Amino acid sequence: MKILHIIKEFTESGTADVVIEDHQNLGQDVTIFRLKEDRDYAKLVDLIFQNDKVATW
Amino acid sequence: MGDDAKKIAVIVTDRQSEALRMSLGLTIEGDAISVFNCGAPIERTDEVNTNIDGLDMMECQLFSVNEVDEGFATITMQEIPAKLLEYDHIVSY
Amino acid sequence: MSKLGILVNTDKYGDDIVGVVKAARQAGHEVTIFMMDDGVLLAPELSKACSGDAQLSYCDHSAEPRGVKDVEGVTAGSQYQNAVMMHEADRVVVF
Amino acid sequence: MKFSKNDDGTYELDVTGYVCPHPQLYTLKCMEKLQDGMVMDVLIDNPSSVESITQACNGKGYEILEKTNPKAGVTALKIQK
Repeated sequence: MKILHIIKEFTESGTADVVIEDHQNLGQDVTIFRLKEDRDYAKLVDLIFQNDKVATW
Repeated sequence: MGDDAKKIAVIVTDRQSEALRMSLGLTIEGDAISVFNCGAPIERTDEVNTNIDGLDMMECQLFSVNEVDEGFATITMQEIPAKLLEYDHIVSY
Repeated sequence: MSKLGILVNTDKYGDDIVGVVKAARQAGHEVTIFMMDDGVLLAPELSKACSGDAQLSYCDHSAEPRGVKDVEGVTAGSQYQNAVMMHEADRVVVF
Repeated sequence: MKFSKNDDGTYELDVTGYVCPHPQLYTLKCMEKLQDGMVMDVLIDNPSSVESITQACNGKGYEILEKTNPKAGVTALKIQK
Protein backbone atom coordinates (compact mmCIF):
# COMPACT_ATOMS: atom_id res chain seq x y z
CA MET A 1 0.00 0.00 0.00
CA LYS A 2 1.23 3.50 -0.81
CA ILE A 3 1.17 5.74 2.24
CA LEU A 4 2.07 9.40 2.44
CA HIS A 5 3.14 10.82 5.80
CA ILE A 6 3.13 14.61 5.93
CA ILE A 7 5.21 16.09 8.74
CA LYS A 8 4.28 19.68 9.56
CA GLU A 9 6.83 22.24 10.64
CA PHE A 10 6.09 22.20 14.37
CA THR A 11 5.37 18.50 14.81
CA GLU A 12 7.35 17.01 17.66
CA SER A 13 8.79 13.59 17.10
CA GLY A 14 6.98 10.80 18.86
CA THR A 15 3.83 9.11 17.61
CA ALA A 16 4.55 9.96 13.97
CA ASP A 17 8.05 8.41 14.12
CA VAL A 18 6.74 5.16 15.56
CA VAL A 19 3.97 4.90 12.96
CA ILE A 20 6.22 5.73 10.00
CA GLU A 21 8.95 3.32 11.07
CA ASP A 22 6.44 0.55 11.56
CA HIS A 23 4.81 1.18 8.21
CA GLN A 24 8.25 0.86 6.62
CA ASN A 25 8.95 -2.32 8.57
CA LEU A 26 5.60 -3.71 7.47
CA GLY A 27 6.80 -3.37 3.87
CA GLN A 28 4.46 -0.52 2.93
CA ASP A 29 5.44 1.90 0.19
CA VAL A 30 6.08 4.93 2.44
CA THR A 31 6.68 8.50 1.28
CA ILE A 32 7.55 11.20 3.79
CA PHE A 33 6.97 14.88 3.01
CA ARG A 34 8.54 17.31 5.47
CA LEU A 35 7.00 20.76 5.18
CA LYS A 36 9.90 22.28 7.08
CA GLU A 37 12.27 21.33 4.27
CA ASP A 38 10.06 21.29 1.20
CA ARG A 39 7.26 23.65 0.33
CA ASP A 40 6.61 22.47 -3.22
CA TYR A 41 2.84 22.40 -2.77
CA ALA A 42 2.18 21.16 -6.31
CA LYS A 43 4.37 18.13 -5.58
CA LEU A 44 2.63 17.65 -2.25
CA VAL A 45 -0.82 17.70 -3.85
CA ASP A 46 0.32 15.18 -6.47
CA LEU A 47 1.58 12.91 -3.69
CA ILE A 48 -1.66 13.28 -1.73
CA PHE A 49 -3.63 11.86 -4.64
CA GLN A 50 -1.02 9.35 -5.84
CA ASN A 51 -0.94 7.61 -2.48
CA ASP A 52 -3.67 5.32 -1.17
CA LYS A 53 -3.59 6.83 2.29
CA VAL A 54 -2.44 10.08 3.82
CA ALA A 55 -1.53 10.81 7.42
CA THR A 56 -0.67 14.34 8.56
CA TRP A 57 1.38 14.72 11.72
CA MET B 1 -24.36 2.48 8.51
CA GLY B 2 -24.57 2.75 4.72
CA ASP B 3 -22.47 0.92 2.18
CA ASP B 4 -20.59 4.12 1.47
CA ALA B 5 -19.55 4.54 5.10
CA LYS B 6 -15.94 5.52 5.51
CA LYS B 7 -13.61 4.27 8.21
CA ILE B 8 -11.94 7.16 9.99
CA ALA B 9 -9.19 6.88 12.61
CA VAL B 10 -8.71 9.81 14.97
CA ILE B 11 -5.32 9.90 16.68
CA VAL B 12 -5.39 11.82 19.94
CA THR B 13 -2.15 13.12 21.33
CA ASP B 14 -3.24 16.38 22.90
CA ARG B 15 -6.30 18.64 23.24
CA GLN B 16 -8.27 15.56 24.22
CA SER B 17 -11.58 17.29 24.80
CA GLU B 18 -11.74 18.87 21.33
CA ALA B 19 -10.43 15.69 19.70
CA LEU B 20 -13.22 13.66 21.29
CA ARG B 21 -15.86 16.27 20.45
CA MET B 22 -14.71 16.15 16.83
CA SER B 23 -14.71 12.34 16.81
CA LEU B 24 -18.31 12.32 17.96
CA GLY B 25 -19.25 14.91 15.35
CA LEU B 26 -17.73 12.76 12.62
CA THR B 27 -20.34 10.05 13.26
CA ILE B 28 -23.12 12.34 11.97
CA GLU B 29 -22.73 11.17 8.38
CA GLY B 30 -22.76 7.50 9.35
CA ASP B 31 -19.03 6.90 9.07
CA ALA B 32 -17.29 4.40 11.35
CA ILE B 33 -15.03 6.26 13.75
CA SER B 34 -12.22 4.79 15.85
CA VAL B 35 -10.35 6.83 18.41
CA PHE B 36 -6.74 6.02 19.32
CA ASN B 37 -5.46 7.82 22.39
CA CYS B 38 -1.68 7.81 21.95
CA GLY B 39 -1.02 10.51 24.53
CA ALA B 40 -1.54 10.99 28.25
CA PRO B 41 -4.45 9.31 30.04
CA ILE B 42 -7.76 10.99 29.28
CA GLU B 43 -8.59 13.78 31.69
CA ARG B 44 -12.19 13.17 32.71
CA THR B 45 -14.10 16.43 32.72
CA ASP B 46 -17.90 16.58 32.42
CA GLU B 47 -17.57 17.55 28.75
CA VAL B 48 -15.17 14.70 28.05
CA ASN B 49 -17.48 12.21 29.77
CA THR B 50 -20.47 13.43 27.76
CA ASN B 51 -18.50 13.00 24.55
CA ILE B 52 -17.30 9.52 25.52
CA ASP B 53 -20.90 8.53 26.33
CA GLY B 54 -21.89 9.79 22.88
CA LEU B 55 -19.07 7.85 21.22
CA ASP B 56 -20.27 4.69 23.00
CA MET B 57 -23.82 5.34 21.86
CA MET B 58 -22.60 5.71 18.27
CA GLU B 59 -20.72 2.41 18.62
CA CYS B 60 -17.31 3.91 18.00
CA GLN B 61 -14.22 1.91 18.83
CA LEU B 62 -12.09 3.49 21.52
CA PHE B 63 -8.44 2.47 21.96
CA SER B 64 -5.82 3.79 24.32
CA VAL B 65 -2.18 3.11 25.06
CA ASN B 66 -3.02 3.76 28.73
CA GLU B 67 -4.52 0.94 30.77
CA VAL B 68 -6.15 3.46 33.10
CA ASP B 69 -8.41 4.87 30.36
CA GLU B 70 -11.72 3.37 31.36
CA GLY B 71 -14.00 2.45 28.48
CA PHE B 72 -11.06 2.27 26.08
CA ALA B 73 -9.58 -1.01 24.86
CA THR B 74 -5.88 -1.09 25.73
CA ILE B 75 -3.56 -1.22 22.74
CA THR B 76 0.21 -0.91 22.52
CA MET B 77 1.85 1.81 20.45
CA GLN B 78 3.42 -0.99 18.38
CA GLU B 79 0.00 -2.38 17.43
CA ILE B 80 -1.40 0.90 16.17
CA PRO B 81 0.48 1.42 12.86
CA ALA B 82 -0.72 -1.83 11.29
CA LYS B 83 -4.25 -1.11 12.45
CA LEU B 84 -4.21 2.33 10.84
CA LEU B 85 -3.87 0.71 7.41
CA GLU B 86 -7.54 -0.33 7.66
CA TYR B 87 -8.80 3.26 7.63
CA ASP B 88 -9.82 5.55 4.77
CA HIS B 89 -8.79 8.70 6.64
CA ILE B 90 -6.23 9.14 9.40
CA VAL B 91 -6.87 12.32 11.33
CA SER B 92 -4.35 13.29 13.97
CA TYR B 93 -5.23 15.76 16.66
CA MET C 1 -12.23 15.59 -10.20
CA SER C 2 -11.04 14.44 -6.78
CA LYS C 3 -12.02 16.01 -3.52
CA LEU C 4 -9.53 17.23 -0.93
CA GLY C 5 -10.68 17.95 2.62
CA ILE C 6 -8.55 20.15 4.86
CA LEU C 7 -9.16 20.07 8.59
CA VAL C 8 -7.67 23.12 10.30
CA ASN C 9 -7.38 22.73 14.07
CA THR C 10 -4.43 25.05 14.79
CA ASP C 11 -3.57 28.57 13.63
CA LYS C 12 0.08 27.80 12.80
CA TYR C 13 -0.05 26.86 9.14
CA GLY C 14 -1.95 29.55 7.24
CA ASP C 15 0.66 29.83 4.48
CA ASP C 16 0.85 26.06 3.98
CA ILE C 17 -2.93 25.79 3.74
CA VAL C 18 -3.10 28.55 1.12
CA GLY C 19 -0.27 26.88 -0.80
CA VAL C 20 -2.00 23.51 -0.80
CA VAL C 21 -5.35 25.01 -1.78
CA LYS C 22 -3.90 26.90 -4.74
CA ALA C 23 -1.92 23.86 -5.92
CA ALA C 24 -4.94 21.57 -5.56
CA ARG C 25 -7.13 23.94 -7.57
CA GLN C 26 -4.42 24.23 -10.19
CA ALA C 27 -4.44 20.44 -10.47
CA GLY C 28 -8.23 20.48 -10.89
CA HIS C 29 -9.26 19.18 -7.47
CA GLU C 30 -12.20 20.36 -5.42
CA VAL C 31 -11.23 21.69 -1.98
CA THR C 32 -13.22 21.95 1.25
CA ILE C 33 -11.83 23.52 4.43
CA PHE C 34 -13.26 23.04 7.90
CA MET C 35 -11.85 25.05 10.81
CA MET C 36 -12.24 24.27 14.50
CA ASP C 37 -10.39 24.79 17.77
CA ASP C 38 -7.64 27.45 17.24
CA GLY C 39 -8.01 26.84 13.51
CA VAL C 40 -10.96 29.26 13.49
CA LEU C 41 -8.48 32.09 14.07
CA LEU C 42 -7.36 31.62 10.46
CA ALA C 43 -10.88 32.22 9.12
CA PRO C 44 -10.29 35.86 8.03
CA GLU C 45 -6.94 35.02 6.39
CA LEU C 46 -8.23 31.92 4.59
CA SER C 47 -11.38 33.73 3.55
CA LYS C 48 -9.29 36.42 1.89
CA ALA C 49 -6.87 34.02 0.22
CA CYS C 50 -9.05 31.03 -0.64
CA SER C 51 -12.75 31.86 -0.73
CA GLY C 52 -12.82 31.60 -4.51
CA ASP C 53 -10.94 28.30 -4.48
CA ALA C 54 -12.43 26.36 -1.60
CA GLN C 55 -15.63 25.84 0.32
CA LEU C 56 -14.99 27.22 3.80
CA SER C 57 -16.74 26.63 7.10
CA TYR C 58 -15.96 26.67 10.78
CA CYS C 59 -17.37 25.25 13.98
CA ASP C 60 -19.25 28.06 15.68
CA HIS C 61 -18.70 26.38 19.04
CA SER C 62 -14.96 27.05 18.62
CA ALA C 63 -15.41 30.44 16.98
CA GLU C 64 -17.61 32.11 19.55
CA PRO C 65 -15.24 31.96 22.55
CA ARG C 66 -12.40 33.14 20.31
CA GLY C 67 -14.30 36.19 19.14
CA VAL C 68 -14.50 35.02 15.53
CA LYS C 69 -17.78 35.84 13.83
CA ASP C 70 -19.34 36.95 10.57
CA VAL C 71 -16.37 36.17 8.34
CA GLU C 72 -17.35 36.82 4.76
CA GLY C 73 -17.31 33.76 2.56
CA VAL C 74 -17.12 31.35 5.49
CA THR C 75 -20.11 29.34 6.72
CA ALA C 76 -20.57 29.49 10.48
CA GLY C 77 -21.45 25.87 11.00
CA SER C 78 -20.80 22.98 13.29
CA GLN C 79 -19.22 19.55 13.34
CA TYR C 80 -21.86 18.58 10.79
CA GLN C 81 -19.81 20.36 8.11
CA ASN C 82 -16.72 18.44 9.20
CA ALA C 83 -18.59 15.13 9.01
CA VAL C 84 -19.83 15.95 5.51
CA MET C 85 -16.34 17.02 4.41
CA MET C 86 -14.69 13.83 5.70
CA HIS C 87 -17.45 11.66 4.28
CA GLU C 88 -17.17 13.13 0.82
CA ALA C 89 -13.43 13.75 0.59
CA ASP C 90 -11.15 11.36 -1.29
CA ARG C 91 -8.20 12.54 0.79
CA VAL C 92 -7.97 14.51 4.02
CA VAL C 93 -5.05 16.51 5.39
CA VAL C 94 -4.82 18.20 8.77
CA PHE C 95 -3.17 21.52 9.60
CA MET D 1 -31.76 14.78 26.84
CA LYS D 2 -35.41 13.70 26.85
CA PHE D 3 -37.15 11.73 24.12
CA SER D 4 -40.88 11.20 24.65
CA LYS D 5 -44.13 10.49 22.83
CA ASN D 6 -46.95 13.00 23.06
CA ASP D 7 -50.65 12.13 23.35
CA ASP D 8 -51.25 13.13 19.73
CA GLY D 9 -48.78 10.54 18.43
CA THR D 10 -45.98 13.00 17.74
CA TYR D 11 -42.59 12.75 19.43
CA GLU D 12 -40.57 15.29 21.33
CA LEU D 13 -36.83 15.53 21.82
CA ASP D 14 -35.34 18.00 24.28
CA VAL D 15 -31.64 18.64 23.68
CA THR D 16 -31.42 21.94 25.53
CA GLY D 17 -28.21 22.24 27.51
CA TYR D 18 -26.19 20.31 24.95
CA VAL D 19 -23.57 21.82 22.64
CA CYS D 20 -22.32 20.85 19.20
CA PRO D 21 -22.33 18.08 18.03
CA HIS D 22 -24.76 16.43 20.48
CA PRO D 23 -28.02 18.12 19.36
CA GLN D 24 -27.44 17.18 15.70
CA LEU D 25 -26.52 13.61 16.55
CA TYR D 26 -29.39 12.95 18.92
CA THR D 27 -31.87 14.48 16.49
CA LEU D 28 -30.72 12.29 13.61
CA LYS D 29 -30.53 9.21 15.83
CA CYS D 30 -34.11 9.74 17.06
CA MET D 31 -35.42 10.51 13.55
CA GLU D 32 -34.00 7.15 12.44
CA LYS D 33 -36.31 5.42 14.90
CA LEU D 34 -39.43 7.08 13.46
CA GLN D 35 -41.46 5.72 10.58
CA ASP D 36 -42.06 7.73 7.40
CA GLY D 37 -44.60 10.49 7.93
CA MET D 38 -44.09 10.69 11.69
CA VAL D 39 -43.41 14.06 13.30
CA MET D 40 -40.94 15.04 16.01
CA ASP D 41 -40.53 18.34 17.83
CA VAL D 42 -36.95 19.15 18.81
CA LEU D 43 -36.07 21.76 21.42
CA ILE D 44 -32.61 23.30 21.02
CA ASP D 45 -30.83 26.16 22.77
CA ASN D 46 -27.57 26.01 20.78
CA PRO D 47 -27.93 28.38 17.79
CA SER D 48 -25.33 26.78 15.49
CA SER D 49 -26.96 23.40 16.03
CA VAL D 50 -30.31 24.72 14.75
CA GLU D 51 -28.69 25.56 11.43
CA SER D 52 -26.87 22.22 11.29
CA ILE D 53 -29.96 20.20 12.11
CA THR D 54 -31.83 22.01 9.35
CA GLN D 55 -29.06 21.21 6.86
CA ALA D 56 -28.75 17.61 8.00
CA CYS D 57 -32.53 17.11 7.73
CA ASN D 58 -32.51 18.55 4.21
CA GLY D 59 -29.74 16.12 3.35
CA LYS D 60 -31.75 13.17 4.65
CA GLY D 61 -34.99 14.27 3.00
CA TYR D 62 -36.76 15.10 6.29
CA GLU D 63 -39.02 18.14 6.15
CA ILE D 64 -38.90 21.02 8.63
CA LEU D 65 -42.60 21.85 8.99
CA GLU D 66 -42.23 24.67 11.49
CA LYS D 67 -39.62 26.68 13.35
CA THR D 68 -40.72 28.55 16.46
CA ASN D 69 -39.25 30.12 19.59
CA PRO D 70 -41.28 28.79 22.53
CA LYS D 71 -39.15 30.81 24.93
CA ALA D 72 -36.14 33.10 24.86
CA GLY D 73 -33.05 31.33 23.55
CA VAL D 74 -34.88 28.12 22.69
CA THR D 75 -35.82 27.04 19.18
CA ALA D 76 -38.39 24.36 18.41
CA LEU D 77 -38.18 22.54 15.11
CA LYS D 78 -41.09 20.41 13.94
CA ILE D 79 -39.58 17.76 11.69
CA GLN D 80 -41.42 15.23 9.58
CA LYS D 81 -39.78 12.04 8.40
